[in-house]
Amino acid sequence: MARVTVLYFASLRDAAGCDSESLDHDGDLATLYRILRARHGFALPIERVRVAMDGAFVGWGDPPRNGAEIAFIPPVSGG
Amino acid sequence: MARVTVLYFASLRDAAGCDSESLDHDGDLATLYRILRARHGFALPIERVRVAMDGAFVGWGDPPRNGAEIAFIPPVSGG
Amino acid sequence: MARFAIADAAFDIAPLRERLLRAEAGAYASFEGWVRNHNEGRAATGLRYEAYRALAEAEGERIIDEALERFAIADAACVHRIGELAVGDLAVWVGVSAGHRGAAFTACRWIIDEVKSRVPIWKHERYVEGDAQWLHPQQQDLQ
Amino acid sequence: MARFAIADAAFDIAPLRERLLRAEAGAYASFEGWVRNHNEGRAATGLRYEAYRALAEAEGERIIDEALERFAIADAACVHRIGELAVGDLAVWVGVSAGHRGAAFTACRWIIDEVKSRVPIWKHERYVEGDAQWLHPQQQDLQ
Repeated sequence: MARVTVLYFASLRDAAGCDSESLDHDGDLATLYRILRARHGFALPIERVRVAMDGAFVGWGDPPRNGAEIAFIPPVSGG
Repeated sequence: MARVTVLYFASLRDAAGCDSESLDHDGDLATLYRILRARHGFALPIERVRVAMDGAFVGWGDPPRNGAEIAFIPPVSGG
Repeated sequence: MARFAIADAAFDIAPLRERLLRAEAGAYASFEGWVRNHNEGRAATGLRYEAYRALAEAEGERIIDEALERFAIADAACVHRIGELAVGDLAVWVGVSAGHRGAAFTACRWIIDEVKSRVPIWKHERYVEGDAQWLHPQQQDLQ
Repeated sequence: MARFAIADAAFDIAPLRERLLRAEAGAYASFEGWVRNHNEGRAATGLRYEAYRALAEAEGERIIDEALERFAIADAACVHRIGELAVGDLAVWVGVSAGHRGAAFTACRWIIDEVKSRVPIWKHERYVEGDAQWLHPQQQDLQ
Protein backbone atom coordinates (compact mmCIF):
# COMPACT_ATOMS: atom_id res chain seq x y z
CA MET A 1 0.00 0.00 0.00
CA ALA A 2 1.47 3.38 -1.08
CA ARG A 3 0.30 6.89 -0.30
CA VAL A 4 0.47 8.91 -3.56
CA THR A 5 -0.46 12.33 -4.85
CA VAL A 6 -2.00 12.29 -8.34
CA LEU A 7 -1.76 15.39 -10.59
CA TYR A 8 -4.39 16.09 -13.26
CA PHE A 9 -3.92 18.20 -16.36
CA ALA A 10 -6.08 19.49 -19.21
CA SER A 11 -9.19 17.38 -19.90
CA LEU A 12 -8.33 15.02 -17.04
CA ARG A 13 -8.41 17.92 -14.59
CA ASP A 14 -11.72 19.14 -15.97
CA ALA A 15 -13.17 15.64 -15.55
CA ALA A 16 -11.71 15.14 -12.05
CA GLY A 17 -12.79 18.63 -10.97
CA CYS A 18 -9.48 19.15 -9.16
CA ASP A 19 -5.74 19.72 -9.82
CA SER A 20 -4.61 16.84 -7.63
CA GLU A 21 -5.70 14.37 -5.00
CA SER A 22 -3.98 12.13 -2.46
CA LEU A 23 -4.93 8.52 -2.01
CA ASP A 24 -3.68 5.06 -0.97
CA HIS A 25 -3.07 2.54 -3.75
CA ASP A 26 -2.10 -1.10 -3.90
CA GLY A 27 -1.03 -2.25 -7.39
CA ASP A 28 0.71 -0.86 -10.45
CA LEU A 29 0.16 2.48 -12.16
CA ALA A 30 -2.07 0.99 -14.85
CA THR A 31 -4.48 -0.23 -12.16
CA LEU A 32 -4.38 3.20 -10.53
CA TYR A 33 -5.36 4.87 -13.83
CA ARG A 34 -8.19 2.40 -14.43
CA ILE A 35 -9.61 2.97 -10.92
CA LEU A 36 -9.45 6.76 -11.28
CA ARG A 37 -10.78 6.68 -14.84
CA ALA A 38 -13.86 4.80 -13.59
CA ARG A 39 -14.26 7.18 -10.64
CA HIS A 40 -13.95 10.45 -12.60
CA GLY A 41 -15.18 9.35 -16.02
CA PHE A 42 -11.98 10.15 -17.97
CA ALA A 43 -12.70 9.91 -21.70
CA LEU A 44 -9.14 8.85 -22.60
CA PRO A 45 -8.31 5.12 -22.65
CA ILE A 46 -4.99 4.17 -21.07
CA GLU A 47 -3.45 3.56 -24.51
CA ARG A 48 -3.56 7.32 -25.18
CA VAL A 49 -2.13 8.38 -21.81
CA ARG A 50 1.45 8.32 -20.48
CA VAL A 51 2.43 8.32 -16.83
CA ALA A 52 5.18 10.11 -14.91
CA MET A 53 6.39 9.63 -11.36
CA ASP A 54 8.30 12.33 -9.47
CA GLY A 55 8.97 14.30 -12.63
CA ALA A 56 10.12 11.52 -14.98
CA PHE A 57 8.22 9.30 -17.42
CA VAL A 58 7.83 5.72 -16.13
CA GLY A 59 6.16 2.50 -17.30
CA TRP A 60 2.55 1.57 -16.53
CA GLY A 61 3.73 -1.69 -14.92
CA ASP A 62 5.75 0.16 -12.26
CA PRO A 63 4.36 0.23 -8.73
CA PRO A 64 4.08 3.68 -7.16
CA ARG A 65 6.65 4.54 -4.49
CA ASN A 66 5.24 5.62 -1.14
CA GLY A 67 4.95 9.41 -1.13
CA ALA A 68 5.32 9.63 -4.92
CA GLU A 69 3.84 12.34 -7.13
CA ILE A 70 2.08 10.64 -10.05
CA ALA A 71 1.04 12.55 -13.18
CA PHE A 72 -1.18 11.19 -15.94
CA ILE A 73 -0.12 12.79 -19.22
CA PRO A 74 -2.90 13.04 -21.82
CA PRO A 75 -1.86 13.54 -25.47
CA VAL A 76 0.09 16.80 -25.61
CA SER A 77 -0.74 19.73 -27.88
CA GLY A 78 2.01 22.31 -27.48
CA GLY A 79 3.70 24.12 -30.33
CA MET B 1 28.09 45.57 -85.92
CA ALA B 2 26.71 46.62 -82.51
CA ARG B 3 28.01 49.15 -80.02
CA VAL B 4 27.82 47.55 -76.54
CA THR B 5 28.85 48.31 -72.98
CA VAL B 6 30.30 45.35 -71.12
CA LEU B 7 30.12 45.18 -67.29
CA TYR B 8 32.71 43.25 -65.28
CA PHE B 9 32.24 41.83 -61.79
CA ALA B 10 34.39 40.11 -59.17
CA SER B 11 37.42 38.26 -60.62
CA LEU B 12 36.54 39.39 -64.15
CA ARG B 13 36.75 43.01 -63.07
CA ASP B 14 40.08 42.42 -61.35
CA ALA B 15 41.43 40.80 -64.54
CA ALA B 16 40.02 43.48 -66.85
CA GLY B 17 41.23 46.26 -64.58
CA CYS B 18 37.97 48.18 -65.06
CA ASP B 19 34.25 48.06 -64.16
CA SER B 20 33.07 48.35 -67.75
CA GLU B 21 34.13 49.14 -71.27
CA SER B 22 32.40 50.09 -74.52
CA LEU B 23 33.24 48.45 -77.81
CA ASP B 24 31.90 47.44 -81.23
CA HIS B 25 31.17 43.78 -81.80
CA ASP B 26 30.09 41.67 -84.76
CA GLY B 27 28.89 38.16 -83.75
CA ASP B 28 27.15 36.43 -80.88
CA LEU B 29 27.76 36.84 -77.16
CA ALA B 30 29.89 33.69 -76.96
CA THR B 31 32.31 35.19 -79.48
CA LEU B 32 32.35 38.44 -77.53
CA TYR B 33 33.32 36.59 -74.33
CA ARG B 34 36.07 34.63 -76.10
CA ILE B 35 37.56 37.81 -77.58
CA LEU B 36 37.51 39.60 -74.23
CA ARG B 37 38.79 36.54 -72.37
CA ALA B 38 41.82 36.45 -74.66
CA ARG B 39 42.35 40.21 -74.34
CA HIS B 40 42.10 40.38 -70.50
CA GLY B 41 43.24 36.89 -69.54
CA PHE B 42 40.04 35.81 -67.75
CA ALA B 43 40.65 32.53 -65.91
CA LEU B 44 37.05 31.34 -66.23
CA PRO B 45 36.10 29.27 -69.30
CA ILE B 46 32.79 30.17 -70.92
CA GLU B 47 31.16 27.02 -69.50
CA ARG B 48 31.37 28.53 -66.01
CA VAL B 49 30.04 31.97 -66.95
CA ARG B 50 26.49 33.16 -67.67
CA VAL B 51 25.58 36.23 -69.67
CA ALA B 52 22.93 38.91 -69.19
CA MET B 53 21.77 41.65 -71.56
CA ASP B 54 19.99 44.77 -70.30
CA GLY B 55 19.32 43.24 -66.90
CA ALA B 56 18.04 39.79 -67.91
CA PHE B 57 19.81 36.47 -68.44
CA VAL B 58 20.12 35.55 -72.14
CA GLY B 59 21.66 32.76 -74.22
CA TRP B 60 25.24 32.77 -75.49
CA GLY B 61 24.00 32.36 -79.04
CA ASP B 62 22.11 35.65 -78.96
CA PRO B 63 23.56 38.59 -80.89
CA PRO B 64 24.00 41.79 -78.87
CA ARG B 65 21.51 44.58 -79.59
CA ASN B 66 23.00 47.90 -80.57
CA GLY B 67 23.42 50.00 -77.40
CA ALA B 68 22.97 46.97 -75.10
CA GLU B 69 24.50 46.58 -71.64
CA ILE B 70 26.14 43.15 -71.47
CA ALA B 71 27.18 41.55 -68.18
CA PHE B 72 29.30 38.43 -67.83
CA ILE B 73 28.23 36.62 -64.66
CA PRO B 74 30.96 34.49 -63.07
CA PRO B 75 29.86 31.76 -60.62
CA VAL B 76 28.01 33.49 -57.79
CA SER B 77 28.90 33.18 -54.10
CA GLY B 78 26.25 35.03 -52.14
CA GLY B 79 24.57 33.71 -49.00
CA MET C 1 21.82 28.35 -18.40
CA ALA C 2 18.80 26.29 -19.46
CA ARG C 3 18.35 25.94 -23.23
CA PHE C 4 14.65 25.12 -22.91
CA ALA C 5 12.31 27.38 -20.99
CA ILE C 6 8.63 27.79 -20.23
CA ALA C 7 7.52 31.44 -20.29
CA ASP C 8 4.33 32.59 -18.58
CA ALA C 9 4.37 35.98 -20.33
CA ALA C 10 5.34 37.34 -23.75
CA PHE C 11 9.10 37.11 -24.32
CA ASP C 12 11.69 38.79 -26.55
CA ILE C 13 13.39 36.70 -29.21
CA ALA C 14 16.35 39.07 -29.77
CA PRO C 15 18.39 38.20 -26.62
CA LEU C 16 17.70 34.47 -27.13
CA ARG C 17 18.97 34.64 -30.71
CA GLU C 18 21.97 36.68 -29.54
CA ARG C 19 23.11 33.88 -27.23
CA LEU C 20 23.30 31.47 -30.19
CA LEU C 21 25.74 33.62 -32.22
CA ARG C 22 29.17 32.02 -32.69
CA ALA C 23 32.19 33.21 -34.69
CA GLU C 24 32.49 29.69 -36.16
CA ALA C 25 28.77 29.37 -37.00
CA GLY C 26 27.71 30.58 -40.44
CA ALA C 27 24.08 29.48 -40.30
CA TYR C 28 21.08 30.13 -38.09
CA ALA C 29 17.62 28.64 -38.55
CA SER C 30 14.64 29.53 -36.43
CA PHE C 31 11.01 28.58 -36.12
CA GLU C 32 8.12 30.42 -34.52
CA GLY C 33 4.63 29.11 -33.85
CA TRP C 34 1.96 31.81 -33.80
CA VAL C 35 -1.65 31.54 -32.63
CA ARG C 36 -3.84 31.27 -35.74
CA ASN C 37 -7.37 32.57 -36.19
CA HIS C 38 -8.57 29.07 -37.11
CA ASN C 39 -7.80 25.43 -36.43
CA GLU C 40 -9.20 22.33 -38.12
CA GLY C 41 -11.86 24.38 -39.86
CA ARG C 42 -13.11 26.30 -36.82
CA ALA C 43 -12.64 30.04 -36.22
CA ALA C 44 -10.65 30.54 -33.03
CA THR C 45 -10.46 33.64 -30.83
CA GLY C 46 -7.52 32.60 -28.68
CA LEU C 47 -6.19 29.86 -26.46
CA ARG C 48 -4.62 28.92 -23.20
CA TYR C 49 -1.53 26.74 -22.83
CA GLU C 50 -1.01 24.75 -19.67
CA ALA C 51 2.13 22.77 -18.79
CA TYR C 52 3.25 20.22 -16.26
CA ARG C 53 6.09 22.60 -15.72
CA ALA C 54 8.75 20.48 -13.96
CA LEU C 55 8.44 17.64 -16.46
CA ALA C 56 8.07 19.99 -19.45
CA GLU C 57 11.33 21.74 -18.57
CA ALA C 58 13.18 18.46 -18.05
CA GLU C 59 11.80 16.92 -21.26
CA GLY C 60 12.47 20.09 -23.28
CA GLU C 61 16.07 20.15 -22.04
CA ARG C 62 16.47 16.48 -23.03
CA ILE C 63 15.25 17.31 -26.55
CA ILE C 64 17.86 20.06 -26.94
CA ASP C 65 20.59 17.77 -25.55
CA GLU C 66 19.59 15.05 -28.03
CA ALA C 67 19.64 17.57 -30.90
CA LEU C 68 23.17 18.66 -29.95
CA GLU C 69 24.27 15.01 -30.10
CA ARG C 70 22.42 14.07 -33.29
CA PHE C 71 23.23 17.06 -35.52
CA ALA C 72 26.36 19.05 -36.42
CA ILE C 73 25.11 22.22 -34.72
CA ALA C 74 26.77 24.82 -32.51
CA ASP C 75 23.89 25.59 -30.15
CA ALA C 76 20.10 25.46 -29.87
CA ALA C 77 17.35 26.83 -27.66
CA CYS C 78 13.57 26.75 -27.33
CA VAL C 79 11.00 28.75 -25.36
CA HIS C 80 7.32 27.81 -25.09
CA ARG C 81 4.58 30.12 -23.79
CA ILE C 82 1.94 29.10 -21.30
CA GLY C 83 -1.11 31.08 -20.13
CA GLU C 84 -3.63 33.07 -22.16
CA LEU C 85 -2.72 33.88 -25.78
CA ALA C 86 -4.53 35.89 -28.44
CA VAL C 87 -4.51 35.41 -32.22
CA GLY C 88 -1.09 36.47 -33.56
CA ASP C 89 0.74 35.89 -30.26
CA LEU C 90 3.99 33.96 -30.27
CA ALA C 91 3.43 30.47 -28.82
CA VAL C 92 6.82 28.83 -29.32
CA TRP C 93 10.26 29.77 -30.60
CA VAL C 94 13.16 27.50 -31.65
CA GLY C 95 16.61 28.77 -32.70
CA VAL C 96 19.62 26.77 -33.93
CA SER C 97 23.11 27.92 -34.93
CA ALA C 98 25.45 25.72 -36.97
CA GLY C 99 28.45 25.75 -39.25
CA HIS C 100 26.27 24.98 -42.27
CA ARG C 101 22.64 25.52 -43.16
CA GLY C 102 21.67 21.89 -43.73
CA ALA C 103 22.23 20.92 -40.09
CA ALA C 104 20.64 24.16 -38.84
CA PHE C 105 17.40 23.52 -40.76
CA THR C 106 17.24 19.80 -39.96
CA ALA C 107 17.84 20.28 -36.24
CA CYS C 108 15.38 23.17 -36.00
CA ARG C 109 12.64 21.08 -37.63
CA TRP C 110 13.49 18.07 -35.47
CA ILE C 111 13.32 20.08 -32.25
CA ILE C 112 9.90 21.59 -32.94
CA ASP C 113 8.56 18.16 -33.99
CA GLU C 114 9.85 16.58 -30.77
CA VAL C 115 8.54 19.44 -28.61
CA LYS C 116 5.09 19.06 -30.14
CA SER C 117 5.00 15.31 -29.61
CA ARG C 118 6.78 14.90 -26.24
CA VAL C 119 6.63 17.96 -24.00
CA PRO C 120 3.69 17.98 -21.56
CA ILE C 121 1.95 21.15 -22.70
CA TRP C 122 -1.74 21.29 -23.57
CA LYS C 123 -3.73 23.73 -25.67
CA HIS C 124 -7.20 24.87 -24.63
CA GLU C 125 -8.78 26.51 -27.66
CA ARG C 126 -11.63 29.05 -27.64
CA TYR C 127 -13.95 29.45 -30.63
CA VAL C 128 -16.01 32.34 -31.96
CA GLU C 129 -19.20 30.41 -31.09
CA GLY C 130 -18.21 30.72 -27.42
CA ASP C 131 -17.26 27.10 -26.70
CA ALA C 132 -13.78 25.82 -25.91
CA GLN C 133 -11.94 22.51 -25.73
CA TRP C 134 -8.71 20.83 -24.77
CA LEU C 135 -6.80 19.45 -27.74
CA HIS C 136 -5.53 15.89 -27.31
CA PRO C 137 -4.38 15.00 -30.82
CA GLN C 138 -3.77 11.50 -32.09
CA GLN C 139 -0.05 10.99 -32.82
CA GLN C 140 -0.70 11.00 -36.59
CA ASP C 141 -2.38 14.44 -36.35
CA LEU C 142 0.81 16.07 -35.17
CA GLN C 143 2.55 16.49 -38.53
CA MET D 1 6.78 46.54 -51.79
CA ALA D 2 9.70 44.43 -52.94
CA ARG D 3 10.09 41.09 -51.15
CA PHE D 4 13.77 40.78 -52.06
CA ALA D 5 16.21 43.55 -51.28
CA ILE D 6 19.92 44.30 -51.43
CA ALA D 7 21.15 46.22 -48.36
CA ASP D 8 24.40 48.18 -48.41
CA ALA D 9 24.44 48.60 -44.63
CA ALA D 10 23.45 46.52 -41.57
CA PHE D 11 19.67 46.05 -41.39
CA ASP D 12 17.10 45.21 -38.71
CA ILE D 13 15.29 41.89 -38.96
CA ALA D 14 12.39 42.83 -36.62
CA PRO D 15 10.38 45.04 -39.05
CA LEU D 16 10.96 42.53 -41.89
CA ARG D 17 9.62 39.68 -39.76
CA GLU D 18 6.71 41.88 -38.65
CA ARG D 19 5.54 42.30 -42.24
CA LEU D 20 5.19 38.51 -42.60
CA LEU D 21 2.79 38.09 -39.65
CA ARG D 22 -0.69 36.92 -40.66
CA ALA D 23 -3.70 36.01 -38.51
CA GLU D 24 -4.12 32.87 -40.62
CA ALA D 25 -0.45 31.85 -40.49
CA GLY D 26 0.59 29.63 -37.59
CA ALA D 27 4.17 29.01 -38.64
CA TYR D 28 7.23 31.12 -39.38
CA ALA D 29 10.63 29.80 -40.42
CA SER D 30 13.67 31.97 -40.91
CA PHE D 31 17.27 31.58 -41.96
CA GLU D 32 20.25 33.83 -41.35
CA GLY D 33 23.71 33.54 -42.86
CA TRP D 34 26.47 34.98 -40.69
CA VAL D 35 30.09 35.70 -41.64
CA ARG D 36 32.22 32.90 -40.19
CA ASN D 37 35.79 33.13 -38.93
CA HIS D 38 36.87 30.39 -41.34
CA ASN D 39 35.98 28.97 -44.75
CA GLU D 40 37.25 25.80 -46.42
CA GLY D 41 39.97 25.40 -43.82
CA ARG D 42 41.32 28.97 -43.93
CA ALA D 43 40.98 31.54 -41.12
CA ALA D 44 39.06 34.55 -42.41
CA THR D 45 39.00 38.08 -41.06
CA GLY D 46 36.07 39.40 -43.05
CA LEU D 47 34.70 39.77 -46.53
CA ARG D 48 33.15 42.03 -49.09
CA TYR D 49 30.00 41.23 -51.05
CA GLU D 50 29.47 42.78 -54.44
CA ALA D 51 26.28 42.52 -56.52
CA TYR D 52 25.12 43.27 -60.03
CA ARG D 53 22.37 45.12 -58.30
CA ALA D 54 19.67 45.49 -60.96
CA LEU D 55 19.85 41.84 -61.97
CA ALA D 56 20.24 40.63 -58.37
CA GLU D 57 17.06 42.43 -57.33
CA ALA D 58 15.11 41.10 -60.33
CA GLU D 59 16.38 37.53 -59.86
CA GLY D 60 15.77 37.62 -56.10
CA GLU D 61 12.21 38.80 -56.67
CA ARG D 62 11.66 35.97 -59.17
CA ILE D 63 12.84 33.45 -56.56
CA ILE D 64 10.32 34.72 -54.00
CA ASP D 65 7.56 34.71 -56.62
CA GLU D 66 8.41 31.12 -57.53
CA ALA D 67 8.39 30.10 -53.85
CA LEU D 68 4.92 31.64 -53.41
CA GLU D 69 3.71 29.53 -56.35
CA ARG D 70 5.45 26.28 -55.39
CA PHE D 71 4.71 26.11 -51.66
CA ALA D 72 1.63 26.57 -49.45
CA ILE D 73 3.00 29.68 -47.77
CA ALA D 74 1.47 33.02 -46.79
CA ASP D 75 4.42 35.31 -47.51
CA ALA D 76 8.21 35.33 -47.83
CA ALA D 77 11.04 37.83 -47.97
CA CYS D 78 14.82 37.96 -48.28
CA VAL D 79 17.48 40.63 -47.76
CA HIS D 80 21.14 40.23 -48.76
CA ARG D 81 23.96 42.48 -47.59
CA ILE D 82 26.62 43.93 -49.87
CA GLY D 83 29.76 45.88 -48.93
CA GLU D 84 32.31 45.21 -46.17
CA LEU D 85 31.36 42.67 -43.50
CA ALA D 86 33.20 41.50 -40.38
CA VAL D 87 33.08 38.07 -38.70
CA GLY D 88 29.68 37.64 -37.01
CA ASP D 89 27.89 40.14 -39.28
CA LEU D 90 24.58 39.19 -40.83
CA ALA D 91 25.04 38.46 -44.54
CA VAL D 92 21.60 37.23 -45.57
CA TRP D 93 18.16 36.80 -44.01
CA VAL D 94 15.18 34.77 -45.27
CA GLY D 95 11.75 34.71 -43.58
CA VAL D 96 8.66 32.67 -44.52
CA SER D 97 5.18 32.59 -42.94
CA ALA D 98 2.75 29.75 -43.61
CA GLY D 99 -0.29 27.97 -42.26
CA HIS D 100 1.81 24.96 -41.28
CA ARG D 101 5.45 24.41 -40.40
CA GLY D 102 6.27 21.88 -43.12
CA ALA D 103 5.75 24.39 -45.92
CA ALA D 104 7.47 27.18 -43.96
CA PHE D 105 10.66 25.11 -43.48
CA THR D 106 10.70 23.72 -47.03
CA ALA D 107 10.17 27.11 -48.68
CA CYS D 108 12.75 28.83 -46.44
CA ARG D 109 15.37 26.23 -47.32
CA TRP D 110 14.47 26.39 -51.01
CA ILE D 111 14.76 30.18 -51.13
CA ILE D 112 18.23 30.33 -49.55
CA ASP D 113 19.44 27.51 -51.85
CA GLU D 114 18.15 29.37 -54.93
CA VAL D 115 19.58 32.70 -53.76
CA LYS D 116 23.00 31.11 -53.30
CA SER D 117 22.97 29.48 -56.71
CA ARG D 118 21.23 32.13 -58.89
CA VAL D 119 21.52 35.68 -57.57
CA PRO D 120 24.52 37.62 -58.97
CA ILE D 121 26.33 38.37 -55.72
CA TRP D 122 30.02 37.61 -55.19
CA LYS D 123 32.06 37.13 -52.04
CA HIS D 124 35.57 38.54 -51.72
CA GLU D 125 37.16 36.86 -48.71
CA ARG D 126 40.09 38.19 -46.66
CA TYR D 127 42.37 35.84 -44.72
CA VAL D 128 44.52 36.26 -41.61
CA GLU D 129 47.63 35.82 -43.76
CA GLY D 130 46.73 39.08 -45.52
CA ASP D 131 45.67 37.72 -48.90
CA ALA D 132 42.15 37.77 -50.35
CA GLN D 133 40.21 36.15 -53.18
CA TRP D 134 36.96 36.13 -55.06
CA LEU D 135 34.94 32.95 -54.51
CA HIS D 136 33.58 31.40 -57.70
CA PRO D 137 32.33 28.02 -56.48
CA GLN D 138 31.61 25.06 -58.70
CA GLN D 139 27.87 24.29 -58.69
CA GLN D 140 28.43 21.13 -56.60
CA ASP D 141 30.22 23.15 -53.88
CA LEU D 142 27.10 25.15 -53.13
CA GLN D 143 25.28 22.61 -50.94
